[in-house]
Amino acid sequence: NREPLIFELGGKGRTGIAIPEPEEEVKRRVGRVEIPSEMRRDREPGLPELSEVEVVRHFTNLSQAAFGVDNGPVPLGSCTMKYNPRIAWEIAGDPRITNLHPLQDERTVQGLLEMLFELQKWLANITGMDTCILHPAAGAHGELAGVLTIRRYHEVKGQIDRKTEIVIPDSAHGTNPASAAMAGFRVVEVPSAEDGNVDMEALKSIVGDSTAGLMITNPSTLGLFEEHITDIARLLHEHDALLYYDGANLNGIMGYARPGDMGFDIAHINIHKTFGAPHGGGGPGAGPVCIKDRVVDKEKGVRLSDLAPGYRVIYDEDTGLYRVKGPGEHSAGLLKAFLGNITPLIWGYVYILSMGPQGLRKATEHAVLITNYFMKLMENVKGYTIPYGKGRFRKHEVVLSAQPMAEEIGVTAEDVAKGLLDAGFYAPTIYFPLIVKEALMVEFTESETPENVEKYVERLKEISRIAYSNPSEPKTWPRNTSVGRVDVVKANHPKHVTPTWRIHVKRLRGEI
Amino acid sequence: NREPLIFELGGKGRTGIAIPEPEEEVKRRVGRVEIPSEMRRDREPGLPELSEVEVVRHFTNLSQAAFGVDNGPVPLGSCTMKYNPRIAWEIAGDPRITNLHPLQDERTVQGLLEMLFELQKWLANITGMDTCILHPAAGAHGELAGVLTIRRYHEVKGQIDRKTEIVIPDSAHGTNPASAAMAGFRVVEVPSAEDGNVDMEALKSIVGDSTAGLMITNPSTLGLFEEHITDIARLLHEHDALLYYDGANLNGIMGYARPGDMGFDIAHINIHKTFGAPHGGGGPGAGPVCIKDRVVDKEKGVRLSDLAPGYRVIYDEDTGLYRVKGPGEHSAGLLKAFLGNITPLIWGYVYILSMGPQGLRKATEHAVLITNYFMKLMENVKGYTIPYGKGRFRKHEVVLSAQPMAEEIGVTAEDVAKGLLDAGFYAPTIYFPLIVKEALMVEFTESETPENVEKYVERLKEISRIAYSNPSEPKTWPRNTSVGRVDVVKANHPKHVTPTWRIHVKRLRGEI
Amino acid sequence: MIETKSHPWIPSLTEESVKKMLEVIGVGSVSELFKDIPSEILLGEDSWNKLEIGLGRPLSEIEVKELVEEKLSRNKVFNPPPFMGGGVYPHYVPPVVRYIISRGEFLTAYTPYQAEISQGLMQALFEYQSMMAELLEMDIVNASMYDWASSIAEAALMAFRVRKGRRKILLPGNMNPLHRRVVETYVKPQGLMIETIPFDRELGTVDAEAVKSMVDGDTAAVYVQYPNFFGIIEDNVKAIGEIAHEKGALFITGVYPVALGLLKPPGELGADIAVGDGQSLGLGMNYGGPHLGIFAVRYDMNLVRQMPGRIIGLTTTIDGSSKAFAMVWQAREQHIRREKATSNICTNEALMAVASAVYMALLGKTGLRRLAELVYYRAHYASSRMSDIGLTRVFKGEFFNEFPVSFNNIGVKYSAVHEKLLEHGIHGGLYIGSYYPELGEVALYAFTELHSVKAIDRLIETLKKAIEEVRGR
Amino acid sequence: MIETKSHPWIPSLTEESVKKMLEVIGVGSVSELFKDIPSEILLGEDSWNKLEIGLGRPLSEIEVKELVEEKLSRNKVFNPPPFMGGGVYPHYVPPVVRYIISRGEFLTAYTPYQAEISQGLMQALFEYQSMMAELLEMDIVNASMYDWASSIAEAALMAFRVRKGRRKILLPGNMNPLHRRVVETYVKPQGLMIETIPFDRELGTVDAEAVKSMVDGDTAAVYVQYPNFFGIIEDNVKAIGEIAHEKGALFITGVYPVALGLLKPPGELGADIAVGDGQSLGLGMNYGGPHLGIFAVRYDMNLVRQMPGRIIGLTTTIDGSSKAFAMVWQAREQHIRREKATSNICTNEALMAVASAVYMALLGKTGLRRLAELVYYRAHYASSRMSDIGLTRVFKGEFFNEFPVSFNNIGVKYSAVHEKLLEHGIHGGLYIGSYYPELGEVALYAFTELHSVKAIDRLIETLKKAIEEVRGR
Repeated sequence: NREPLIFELGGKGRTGIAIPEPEEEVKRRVGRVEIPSEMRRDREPGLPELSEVEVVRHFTNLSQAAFGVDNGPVPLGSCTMKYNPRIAWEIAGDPRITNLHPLQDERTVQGLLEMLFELQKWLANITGMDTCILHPAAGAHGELAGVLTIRRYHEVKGQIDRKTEIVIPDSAHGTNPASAAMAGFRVVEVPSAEDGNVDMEALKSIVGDSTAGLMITNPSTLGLFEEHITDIARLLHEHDALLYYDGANLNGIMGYARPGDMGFDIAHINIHKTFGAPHGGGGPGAGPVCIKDRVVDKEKGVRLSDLAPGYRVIYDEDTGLYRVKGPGEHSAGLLKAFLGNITPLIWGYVYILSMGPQGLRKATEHAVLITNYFMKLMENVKGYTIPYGKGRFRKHEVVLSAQPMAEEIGVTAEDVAKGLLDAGFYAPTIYFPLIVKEALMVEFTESETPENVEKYVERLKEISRIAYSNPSEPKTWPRNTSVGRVDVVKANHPKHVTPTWRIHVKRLRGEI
Repeated sequence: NREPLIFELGGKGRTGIAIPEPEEEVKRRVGRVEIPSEMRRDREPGLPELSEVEVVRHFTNLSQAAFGVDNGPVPLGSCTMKYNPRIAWEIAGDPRITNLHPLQDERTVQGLLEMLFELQKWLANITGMDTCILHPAAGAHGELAGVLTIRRYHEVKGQIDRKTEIVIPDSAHGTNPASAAMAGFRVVEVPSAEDGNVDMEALKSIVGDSTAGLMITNPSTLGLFEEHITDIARLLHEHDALLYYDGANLNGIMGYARPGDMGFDIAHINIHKTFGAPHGGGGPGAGPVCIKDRVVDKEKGVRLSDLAPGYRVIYDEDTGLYRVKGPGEHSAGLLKAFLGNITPLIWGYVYILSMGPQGLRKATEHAVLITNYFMKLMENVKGYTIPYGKGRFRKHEVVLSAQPMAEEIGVTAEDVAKGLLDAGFYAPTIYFPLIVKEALMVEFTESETPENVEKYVERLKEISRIAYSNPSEPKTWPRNTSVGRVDVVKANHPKHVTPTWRIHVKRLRGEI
Repeated sequence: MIETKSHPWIPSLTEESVKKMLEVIGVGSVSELFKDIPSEILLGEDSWNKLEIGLGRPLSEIEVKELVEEKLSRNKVFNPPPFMGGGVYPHYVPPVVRYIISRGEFLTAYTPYQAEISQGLMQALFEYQSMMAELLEMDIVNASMYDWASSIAEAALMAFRVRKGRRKILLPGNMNPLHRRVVETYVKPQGLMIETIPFDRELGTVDAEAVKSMVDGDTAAVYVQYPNFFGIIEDNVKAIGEIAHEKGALFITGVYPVALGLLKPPGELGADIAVGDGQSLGLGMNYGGPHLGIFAVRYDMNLVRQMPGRIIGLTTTIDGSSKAFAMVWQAREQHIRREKATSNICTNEALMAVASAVYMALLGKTGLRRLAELVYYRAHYASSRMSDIGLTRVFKGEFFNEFPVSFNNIGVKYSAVHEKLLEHGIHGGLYIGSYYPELGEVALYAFTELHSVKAIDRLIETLKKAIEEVRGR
Repeated sequence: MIETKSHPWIPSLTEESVKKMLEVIGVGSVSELFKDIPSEILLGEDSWNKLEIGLGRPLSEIEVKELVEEKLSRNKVFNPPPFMGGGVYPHYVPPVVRYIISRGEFLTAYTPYQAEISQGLMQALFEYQSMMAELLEMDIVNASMYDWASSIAEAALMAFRVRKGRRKILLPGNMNPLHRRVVETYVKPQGLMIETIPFDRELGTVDAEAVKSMVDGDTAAVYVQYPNFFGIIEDNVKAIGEIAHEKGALFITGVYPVALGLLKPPGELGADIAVGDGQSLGLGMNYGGPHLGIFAVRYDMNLVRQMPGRIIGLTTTIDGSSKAFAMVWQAREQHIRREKATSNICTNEALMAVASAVYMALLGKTGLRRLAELVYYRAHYASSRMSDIGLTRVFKGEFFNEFPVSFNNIGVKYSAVHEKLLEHGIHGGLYIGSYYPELGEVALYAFTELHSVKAIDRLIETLKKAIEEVRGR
């Protein structure tokens, strides 16, 4: 990594943008800047000083040491790293979206509100739900919205003191238990069976009076469709518990099955996964939440969707205007200040508009097709196994295990990952789900070409060959990346940990 | 270079853009496509078949194996590789410019025409000329416009049969003689003196009755201001010959001296050099031509600017509208179909608007300052000399010679260039101007930082040290680029030369 | 209508590819791969295709552009931009910022779980953290939260973890009311309480005396926003922090970062946690999102261990040959700690953090002060011009770029004035009577570097005219 | 107003840097570096600063944007786009194209004189040459000329060099008249002649019989454009080429490349040189430029040696370890051959060539045909709809996407119709009466994939209304 830190660049007195001086007439009228002395900043912030060209060069060079879908396959399991169509980039970046103030008069943003209104409707149809709310900024944020809705459900029904537990499969994303906890629930884990489904016996023994709800993704993180899903829904509903759908894996069934039809009450969607919005190196995302129109309190006319947090875009028949409606009296409230993360939502809008139902279904088919193609090619490759769900087809992803390699010769999933980097691939998600040892969780999505899948398989085979002939070599990987293997232990060591340049300087000065 | 050729990518049946089917109602009304059989294409063109993501990846990867000002210093002499401000990129890319048809009603493009009208005026003031024409698409195109104007001058004056020669210094850009020849003139070369000025004695002996004009750049390609320029102008005008200014080096004097004031009759300007438009890997450029308001035929009211080719943007006082005026009866005609290369012209407009006269003068000062700083640091470095103009300051550029290294140890200017590539610099212009052996022509421009100049000097010194200690090593350079040294001889060998994939395939098939 | 025999976004959607893959897998058709979906929930192609999803058919880019263009034409971009803030400000976004975050290597990357192939992204995020730390003079900044509001909420939850057992947090009455609602949403399920600190009705600042009486041993944290919702520069921030600390409560400050060009940073005012929104640092307003939640803490492991969000750290390669970046303190995060994590946050606003890093790099050491001064001058010019036409500020406290203007004394409804302004193509300030009914007809006007003198003069003239028109009715 | 103590585009414009550099150079001030400029032509700072250059002062980006925004607002982007061609067509430009050519590595690069550090750019240009060669079925394509018109002009000059001694070139009367003017400009100074081939007044096609009678031993080349300026598909291109070849003249064809989705490529029609404009392949109309001059020849060294422009070739590294790209046949070019060069061209339209390469890659093997068919259908639909309202085509020849419409028989001035259309927000076709007075009130209407059925229907209705309104006067 040859690019210096930005603090090491530039020169005294330089600037990257010319901020104009206040006009003479303004200065004359206003006089001096009057800041209460105890609040006046008395030294400039310690920012670097660079000209515009230096800033452009620096970040251009940094970008070249990053890797996205634009650079090659990024088959991160459960992350659904699709191609991000540039048509959506163009539209989402239009000044007629980016330059709108969230509080400006609704009559002046009718085009945008119409798009969002339509998106709400389309997502409801895609998920088989009744109402969608675009508010949450990410999948986990959507989960929080969902479990808060579950909480409100039991509150409105006066049973929250009793309904204290959320059940979550052991194969779940880490955000599920974390979200449940943020909503004040206790988390109860249910194990997976060998066929990849939830262990129904275990579930039956867990679900009871204190069960507030269950969070599950379907297909699971193993890429397997939960075959008992309707039974699970029935079981939960029998105990007046709600069923929450983690939409991270929607790309495996879209157009073939809908959470609403499976019996789910609430579902979140990752626009930045299933609907082609870019991940941006970790965000912004958008995690709309879709809800069944279930009656909660008949007398007061409260429905489940009334309980969800956030804003709704509604159409006012009287005025013919779209409007933004804030959370009502039964709502869980707000999860962020404004309507939602508009940019990714518009990407999603453009994606769905472009694909139509036919295209979305094709996307699912090809995501599934390519996954099973990959799985087939990886059958019986030395060093790897494909645990759970033997004989079953996968949906959007498949989890390999490098356990044989790890146990036999000490070459781990991480080593395999590094070996993939050297071949110009991003590595799979590793060590997840937790129920698979030395997991390599692979999701190509419909954006990947069969020939890249084949090359990926070839590389996995090559890694295995190299590993078995020289088990120490994989420990020297990666070699072709901008830096060699990173010292993560040092990065976290109390004596070395350096989360900012400020800390770096303080360490150099012996102040820490 | 690991990126395959695009013909090696993709798969049968793929497409990167969905072209809609004609609507049913349209097909019904129109019937079948009727192409005269002798004109109907009967096989699809041999284009590759790629999905959108593959196209994006391919060209993203290719771009990473290219190098522009955004990546680091590109100190190509006479090329004036400035930083290209992104504010101009944003404005020039606005749909309200890119989506305009050149023949659409003038009343619907008044904003653009006003900008171009202002640009004409500003460029006239910058060069000290009376009229500017934005028509030419590049510097060489501007030269052609200029020499065609000289031709028209002598035609109108009825002396073209006699005025057959254009005089050009031996340090001139290759485009000068080539442009003169395209305008039907014979080229006569005048040598440079040791001080870098034109050899005045030689010039006096050359200029005569048959001299139609003289083309010269000032500062010269040696970066030296032509001190006798007013004498030269007088000499030429005495022989009714016109003086043409090659604007490639305007960045060395802008704000300090103007071609018009020096006695030039015609000047071209490189917007993509002096005024911050990007080079785009070799274009588009824009090469406006500015002309003195010199009377050619008093009776007919013909002025020099009437003779120049191309369109003019004029302001019509009566209607208050800007209009595009085609070439008049005395004009040399058109050099391309439409007004000019609008995109780079708009970059130039934004650059000048942003800088104002103060900023332009500062740009020149710093281009000159950094050149002389560099020259000073390169004084007495073993292996290099700084020929011509001893003791004189340079303007925008300086020419070094690697002649000592070449003669003493066989390490050439080209080897030095390759050694610079390895250190993350673009190389200087080499083997030019022709009057300097083993020339290294360096122009940093005001966009470069002093510390990069210092690093560049360090690298030049290091190259010299390595060369003298191991003269064979430089022949192995470059090593850090995407490929090693390219086989240019093979590239041009009749048995190997492969200008297209089509020829490649034919060679493989033995058809060539 | 476009065919679906092949599609630009699905490379394997060709006859040849499908055939090959099906053969290798050993099935006759794609539908076999879905046979484990119980038939009662399996959707038929026809019923799916009939659903109202998009236009019910695939569209070409050309059709999409045409359709969307019509919608975009119904959004109005005001020029000058709305004279409106309330937590979101129309600032200038340099094209360099847009350019850099459009580069595919950043745009299409995932969270940098594989460090070696993501060094450029990690360095950019590290530089965001570091430059933001300098602005705030705080030691540690995470790689972003969703927005300012959720940053406060997470800060509150964090305070309850750090000060385990305490059950109360104090929020000022002059903080952004939308932020307040978000904090409520996050805090309530934990069974925790919020108390409101009153503000001085004359000055508009937090009532420091009230804070003194309210902070006690059950108080986990005290929050102050500066400039506050009324644009007033709270002048007793440090004092309030000291009161909080005396009782063992954490001190959380929220800032509009542009103001830090003139105002003391949280680090100098004793903040344990600093939050804010990076929207003003190089992001568009984006109709409210994506924005950028700033979250910073002092370097105190008791705080760090409870901090939410991703953090990139500087380290070296294992062989020590090069500097390198890695995620640090991951054990706090949900993918490791699950229900015991410090937050459920995973996807954050990384690309916005990069944007803001580019912006801060462009501004440099002196740019922020220059920007803040310009904004200050423009707002004060506007305030002065407003008083020329009889419009007065509601509070006497010194303000930065934003202030509530009273229409009470001139006897018009603000909504009527707003209407007239709109007719003249101007979007005025934010009516805040709905948040503070006691203030009456009051609108919060905000100014930035994008409001030129000419624009402000036009606003004043138009306001004058609008008021006359309203009165004339 | 911005200060000039430092400037974002001049990094060394700081007190510190200036001082250091002056010291090293050994001068007291910058002005000493200009002392060799004779005083009578040396400009004083004050007189320079007083010149009308920009606004006479440096502006910040914010001011520039505000100022330019006002101007841009006075340009009208028609939606649907103008129904107008004449050599420039409103085609769809995929955002992918714009994205790729905005990447700084391409955008800010120079001509790739240093091969090893420019391989990506050279490969992109090689791929442009190669894909264009496939479209044209010609062997060699250069890395671009300025535009179609200058490509013909250079082709003419080349033909005179190849057929040294011949002094005449034949141009058809139905070629683009602007192209014709450019050829004249280039050819005349060489003392060479142009003769005009008449066209069939009924069909609109070149009169092949006339060609036969005009080509002789003094003819260096014959040029044919297809579709021609009237949009007519010349059906005797091959025959004309044969006539030319019989007399030893070169055959030059000009094409609108989109039409090659349906029409035979120049390579199949016997062209020695093929020219055209790449504007329709992924470039904006850009108010006439930058466009992309296509220039291709057969693989015949007698042609290649006289060919203008830069050419990138595929080769290997010296050690043979990798494929590589290099400029080939540079000895033809001005920087080597100077006044004996095949052309003075240096800077060409490289970035536009890259854009067009991206576009062709997106289209792929079948895309061009699909596009051409769509365009064909839309234009023929429009033609049919026009005849419904009494507007007829001028020529009977089969057309592709463009056709002259006669307003003679309905007795209105086209300018009046145009005016009415404009009032209704529609930009109609190009009045060509000024080029061909004998045709009378005739406008050339063109259609592309951007003219939807809805848009065409709207055009027809508006035309109808406009004609009625004009007649009603």
